[in-house]
Amino acid sequence: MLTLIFLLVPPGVATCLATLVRPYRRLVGWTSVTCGGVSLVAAGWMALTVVPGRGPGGQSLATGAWHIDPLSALLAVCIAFVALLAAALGPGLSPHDAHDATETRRFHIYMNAFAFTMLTAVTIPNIALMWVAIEATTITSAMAIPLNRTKASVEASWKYLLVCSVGIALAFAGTVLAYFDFVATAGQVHAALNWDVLRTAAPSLHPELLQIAFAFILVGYGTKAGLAPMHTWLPDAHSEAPSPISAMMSGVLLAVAMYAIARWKAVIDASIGPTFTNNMLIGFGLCSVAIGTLSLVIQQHYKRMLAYSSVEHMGLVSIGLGLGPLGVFAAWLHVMNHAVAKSMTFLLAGRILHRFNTTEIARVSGLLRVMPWTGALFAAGGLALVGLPPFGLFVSELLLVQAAIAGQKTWLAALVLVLLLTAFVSLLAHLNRMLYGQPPDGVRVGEDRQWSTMALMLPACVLVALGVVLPSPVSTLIHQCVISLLPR
Amino acid sequence: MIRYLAILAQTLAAVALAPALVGFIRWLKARLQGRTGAAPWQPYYEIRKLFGKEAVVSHTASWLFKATPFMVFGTSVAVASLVPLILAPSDSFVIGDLFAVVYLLLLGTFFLALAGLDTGSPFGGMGASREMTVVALTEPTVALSIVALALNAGSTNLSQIVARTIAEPSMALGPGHLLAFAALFIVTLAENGRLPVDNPSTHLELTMIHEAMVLEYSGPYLALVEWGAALKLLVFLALAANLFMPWGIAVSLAPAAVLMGLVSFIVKLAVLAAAIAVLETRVAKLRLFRVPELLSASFVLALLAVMSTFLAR
Amino acid sequence: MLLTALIVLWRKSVPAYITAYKWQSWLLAAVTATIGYFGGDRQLYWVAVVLVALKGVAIPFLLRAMQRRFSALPETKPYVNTETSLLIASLLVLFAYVLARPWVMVSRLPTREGLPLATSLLFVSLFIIVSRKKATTQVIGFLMLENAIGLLAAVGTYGVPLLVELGVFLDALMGFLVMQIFVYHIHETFDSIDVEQLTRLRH
Amino acid sequence: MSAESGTLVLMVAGFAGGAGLAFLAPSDRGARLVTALGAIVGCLGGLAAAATVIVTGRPVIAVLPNLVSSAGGIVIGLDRLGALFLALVAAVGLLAAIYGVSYTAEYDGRRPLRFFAVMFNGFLLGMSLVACAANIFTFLLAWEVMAVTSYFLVMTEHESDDTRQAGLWYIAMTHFALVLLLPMFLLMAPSADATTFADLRLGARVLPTAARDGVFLLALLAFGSKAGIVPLHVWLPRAHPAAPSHVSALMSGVMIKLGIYGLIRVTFDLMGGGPTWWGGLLLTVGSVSALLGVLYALMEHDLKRLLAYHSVENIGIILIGIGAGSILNGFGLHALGRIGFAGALFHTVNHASFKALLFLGAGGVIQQTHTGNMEELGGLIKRMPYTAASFLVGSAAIAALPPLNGFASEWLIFQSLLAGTHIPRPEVAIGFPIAVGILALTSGLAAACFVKAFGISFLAMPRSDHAARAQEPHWSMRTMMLLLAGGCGVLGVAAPAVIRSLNSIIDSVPGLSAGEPVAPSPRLWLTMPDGMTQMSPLLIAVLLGAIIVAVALALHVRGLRVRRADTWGCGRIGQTPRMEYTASAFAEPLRRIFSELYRPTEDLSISVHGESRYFVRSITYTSHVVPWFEKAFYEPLTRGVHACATQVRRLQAGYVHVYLLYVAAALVVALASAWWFQ
Repeated sequence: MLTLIFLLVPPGVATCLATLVRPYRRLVGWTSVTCGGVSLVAAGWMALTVVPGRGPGGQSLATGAWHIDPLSALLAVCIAFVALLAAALGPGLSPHDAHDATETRRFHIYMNAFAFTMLTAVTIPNIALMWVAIEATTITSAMAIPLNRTKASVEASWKYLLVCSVGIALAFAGTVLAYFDFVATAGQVHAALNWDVLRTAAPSLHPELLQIAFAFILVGYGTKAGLAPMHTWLPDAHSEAPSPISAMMSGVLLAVAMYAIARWKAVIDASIGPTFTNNMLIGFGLCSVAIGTLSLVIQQHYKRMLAYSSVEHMGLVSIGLGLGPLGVFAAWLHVMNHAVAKSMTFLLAGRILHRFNTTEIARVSGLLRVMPWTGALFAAGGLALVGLPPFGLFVSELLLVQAAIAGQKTWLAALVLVLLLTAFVSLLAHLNRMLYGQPPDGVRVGEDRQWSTMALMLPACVLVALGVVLPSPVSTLIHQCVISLLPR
Repeated sequence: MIRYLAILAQTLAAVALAPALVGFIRWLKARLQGRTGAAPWQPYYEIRKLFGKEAVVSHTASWLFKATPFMVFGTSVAVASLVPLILAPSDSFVIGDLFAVVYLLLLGTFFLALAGLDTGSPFGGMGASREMTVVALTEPTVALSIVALALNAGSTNLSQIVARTIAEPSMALGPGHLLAFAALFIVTLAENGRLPVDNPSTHLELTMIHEAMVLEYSGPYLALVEWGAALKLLVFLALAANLFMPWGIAVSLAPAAVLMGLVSFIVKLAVLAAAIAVLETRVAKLRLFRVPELLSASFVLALLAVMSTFLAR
Repeated sequence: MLLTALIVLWRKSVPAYITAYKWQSWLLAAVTATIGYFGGDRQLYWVAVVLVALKGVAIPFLLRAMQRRFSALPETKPYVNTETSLLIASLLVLFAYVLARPWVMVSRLPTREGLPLATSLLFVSLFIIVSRKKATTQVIGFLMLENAIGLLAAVGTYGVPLLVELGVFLDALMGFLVMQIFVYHIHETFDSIDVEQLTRLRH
Repeated sequence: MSAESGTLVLMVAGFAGGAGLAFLAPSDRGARLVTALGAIVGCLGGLAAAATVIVTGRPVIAVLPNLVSSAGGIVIGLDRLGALFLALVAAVGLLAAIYGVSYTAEYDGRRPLRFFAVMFNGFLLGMSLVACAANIFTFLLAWEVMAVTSYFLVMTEHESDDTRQAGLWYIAMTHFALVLLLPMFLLMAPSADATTFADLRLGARVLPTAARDGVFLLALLAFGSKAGIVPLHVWLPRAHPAAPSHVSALMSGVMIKLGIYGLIRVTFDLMGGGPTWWGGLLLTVGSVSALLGVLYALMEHDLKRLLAYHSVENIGIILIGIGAGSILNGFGLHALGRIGFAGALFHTVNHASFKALLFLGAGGVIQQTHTGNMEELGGLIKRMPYTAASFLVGSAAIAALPPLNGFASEWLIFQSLLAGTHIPRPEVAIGFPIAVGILALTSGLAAACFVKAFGISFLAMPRSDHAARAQEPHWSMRTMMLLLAGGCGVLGVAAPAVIRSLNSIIDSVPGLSAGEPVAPSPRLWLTMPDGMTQMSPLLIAVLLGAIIVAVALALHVRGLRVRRADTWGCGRIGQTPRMEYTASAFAEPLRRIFSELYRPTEDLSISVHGESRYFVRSITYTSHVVPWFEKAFYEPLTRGVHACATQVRRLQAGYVHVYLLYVAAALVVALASAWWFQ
């Protein structure tokens, strides 16, 4: 319980502080960072308590309304990590910034609120309240997008808000449907909206109804997770948001939505078996990978490029969730890797944008010379995103393909691999153009803000560690996740 | 030991005979064309005279230019020591086989072409370019002829081939053998710069190949190159003669056999040389870009040779 | 309630939409209260009260305020004309009935006949959002979508627990407020609330 | 820890340490030295490990199960086959690293040398580990480390567009290989958690025929694209010229060989060989690659591009050997098949030596003249005698001239092709003589090409100021070249000894040897199993040497007078480089002869004086040879992908209604499929 307080309270405190202190002071920024740190430690501690695990599902931290199992812990760690990065590298800590005090204040309010809602969403066992929390993430993040109000950013946040709200409303319809089935079968029961209760009751529920409910839920949360063709808000929002917010959205928000889908899948599988949900997930996943990949080919903006790559990766996660135990393992590992890699690249993209003053790929060149460290890290992030070793995404993609082939879905593996190759070539082509060549005129050469560069080394190191070591606590944790999601 | 001495002796004999072979062809050609012509031993005089002169070397040329004549002569002599001439070499002690022969000759040509380029003269470059083109295009024919021979003998070992053909004379008259012989004969003409591929007796800029390469050579160097070239021709003719019609070749070291071998060798060479001379008086030189047609014809012959040998098995 | 949604399709002026929404919300509250009465669930009364307060009074009030602000702006045509809209809406209702038929079988509650109605309301609201051009209209469509789900919850399950319901309300309110803020943003930055203007982000 | 695994640890530590310590080096010069030092230690470790394994035959096995345990962990298993390739990596790596110290001196202060250090040593590490890997994950990890680091090495001189293009082509093709490798390995895996090579060996045994064929085809394409078979070789002529020369030497000399390694490992070790058509396909692919490689090399006038095309050619030759061996094995002619495999492996070793030598030589030239364009070189033999001599040896070796090593291995491959006549099925056997013809044509053209390469670049007069001012490169670079040249000679004359140890490697792979041990061959001769054909490179060398020395002595004893004079220029006084034959002119006859293949685009424009068209003011003639398969394969592919991408772009139209419509449509589809599923 104490861990949970330490996990959830700090972002809340930081939000309140940022709201109350006006005008913005540097202290608020440092408080955000500290709170992020405390949160991360709490999440880590939580993960460690869950890991050693006695019996399937591991040791649960069930206290009152809250229920922590390995999957929650995994996502909490990711969220806290990315939030800490965003706080530490966002505006408000160094004297010269792109944003003024008002904007910085707003950033800190919404950033922390955003983190808070996401952490709540993954730790709360009540499906309806989880829905509430996820809807709240939409609101908080939408508010954070137009920090400096341009036509593009307002447009992006409107689209985001509208598409996601509609989507998430559909998810709620699905939730209500499933609950309706539950009530129809079992009558009013205490805590009927909790995962465990639903899962236990699932076998007695009506399959045809649950299928419809899952269709609603998949489309609904899928909108939020950026699955194609509901992904349309994603490139707009991610490219227009301030980079730390893009990092959080792309890195973990999408994963939170996938979390919701995975939870529901576990419930519905208990009733009707996994075939239906698997096929649906693979279908939407494949569609996302295809659309994400092909959108990368002639992309002209690097932040949009990263956003489409998120679509592609969420597609992979979705496919993984539809491929049985090994696939689910790969999917969560992929979520983790993607969170680290994508947040790192988005933060770096922010630095590039700051220096080059453009989001167009064609107008960025000689990055490795202009900002050697940023450039090298961006290259590392890009290579990680296309699934090259020694970075973690290589392992998860390898396992994904392995799962497909082991599951007698060689065609799927072939299709995914062809698409991955296309994504690889197009992303590398863009990266190639940005990293090398002569810097454009009028761009200052030389790295600045050394400490934040060093801070960005951290995710790179984490990625390498996940790629060549994959520490056993991590793999055990993910393993526990898989077990907790499998039919009992 | 005596076998090695015998091989040494026959190699030396071949080296000694080579200029005469060239002289003989020239003489016969002259006769066929109604000229008196120089005596067949005229090349010996030329070589002797060249050895006596000083060598003129271009300022542009490097050490490679000076090393090449030795390389050319050396490879020719080495090849002569590998092939059966008067007597078939022992089958227990063989340094190299047919492939070694072909590639040793290629080594000589390689250096000669480089020397052609070394002086910076446009003629040298032209000759080198053309020579390498022709050589490259003859390689497959040579190789396929080897296959045709090896198919019968089951080996690319020269003495094995000779031994097999002697043992089974009917084979020598088989279509495969004859076709391979024809192919190899065309290759002989091409590799040695004879008509219709190259005219050894003119120095016309636009047509010459071998002569253009060696244009800058003089004195002893030229002597070595010419002698090496003559020896190469002899080796080719000897191969054509002994691999396809080995009769008369000495298989033991008995004096009578050796004598018989020598006589038959000279006769066979003379016949082939006469054939070349007749041919050279009858045909005109081909345009350079018609040469590949001739060479591809020879390739087809060699391929047919292999096919028919296959079918005949 | 379905009728109110169809009214939106039929009418063209924003004030009419707002009125339709207000009626719809009152109706929803009434339905909830009725179910509470028959089901004997006290909680649902509270829910009904909150519904009336929030959706029946507060939100229409805010909408009207917004509408007054933008009333000077020219009216724009929807993507689909009225006749076709109604036709499509009837098709959607049909689809909803087909889809919801098995659910009716499942349920043992007396309110089960309301299920297809709720579903068709859901689809029609979706259609409203898709086919209208103004940001305000889209907001109203979204609010109707929420009403539809609320109805679904009420008739299907006798309402979800109060805590959850409150959370949902809060969220809806927040969502609405944020959307309203953005409508103002859009108005400021684009001098229009026609969402057709919002097409600079593509590809 | 045994001594063997100790050497492997030393290897890894050397490479990693060199890269890491480069960051601590106070100056760029120091960084270069530290890098090389680490690489040297690593390579020596690798050589020691490889030598131990080859001599004792005991594989070195090391398992680190805790690293990425879910993907099977890191499993190292160095057997004889791997050791051969590890030895190649380490040997060429050693020389290239030392060479690199001086070669990269010009990067001081201009390029991030420490980054380069990490990539260079990482490249060596990746290549070494490919040869040591013994499970899927380790192999792919090492494989990709090798690919990524080499991509960055290729991009070192990134200012030119060509280099960036090259880098992209390279990394795209290399990823293409990875994409095929994944399913290839996974198809063989008996279960998801059994991924060591030993498991795969078992898994491949029970695989259905179609799957085995699939695995083979995937292996051929994947490893072939790394090795550079036609038409997957497109990256080679781009990437090799772009990379710094010692890196090109490593890439061309060693890295592409790891493609061969992978092919042998998978096809003959893990799957234990296959039906006749596998060998037939290898033979065909090899023949085509060899011939097209050399033909396109002839048309290249950039030294390094020319060498790159020759890599394609030599990979083809190696595949011819493997294919012949495979077919012969399939007909039970194991003793003859072994000749093919031995020839292929030997040619692999040889190509590593002479191609590394040639690239290092080209590097010396480029460092001095700042151009690889042969039309601007010339006369270097006088300015850079050692480089020229080494390059000459390399040229002769790659042209398969006796007594150098290229000849020895090609001799074996020729013999294995001739052995095809023993095959009872004529329709199979007939392929062998055709391959003989192609191989012979290839080596003839290779000789022509290297006459051009050496003759135009090093002989005659300099064609540019750069070439005229060239100096001999630093002694460390020269020494490396001379060592490699010596290596070419030694490998040539000691061929029989090399074959003996290669035979032990073949024996260790049942798919190659078919379990039949071979009778020890004589020390001086390369022989065929029937003992009827034999060839001794050493004796040929001795014979040739003796004759040349004798003649030279005789001539000098008689007294050889040499006078220097100008080259004869048809009476024109004063020779200029413009009179020299050019590389294009040299290759012109062959370009005409093979014009059907090259399909050159020609452009002739003549401007004449106004008075009469017979008075020509200037003539401009340009001609380009663009490989046709680039047009035939790659252009339609990229165009297709672009067309798809353009369609997909339309999805993101910008209208929020449309987006909402997508959501609605997705919902309808999902509901419909839920319904359908019932």
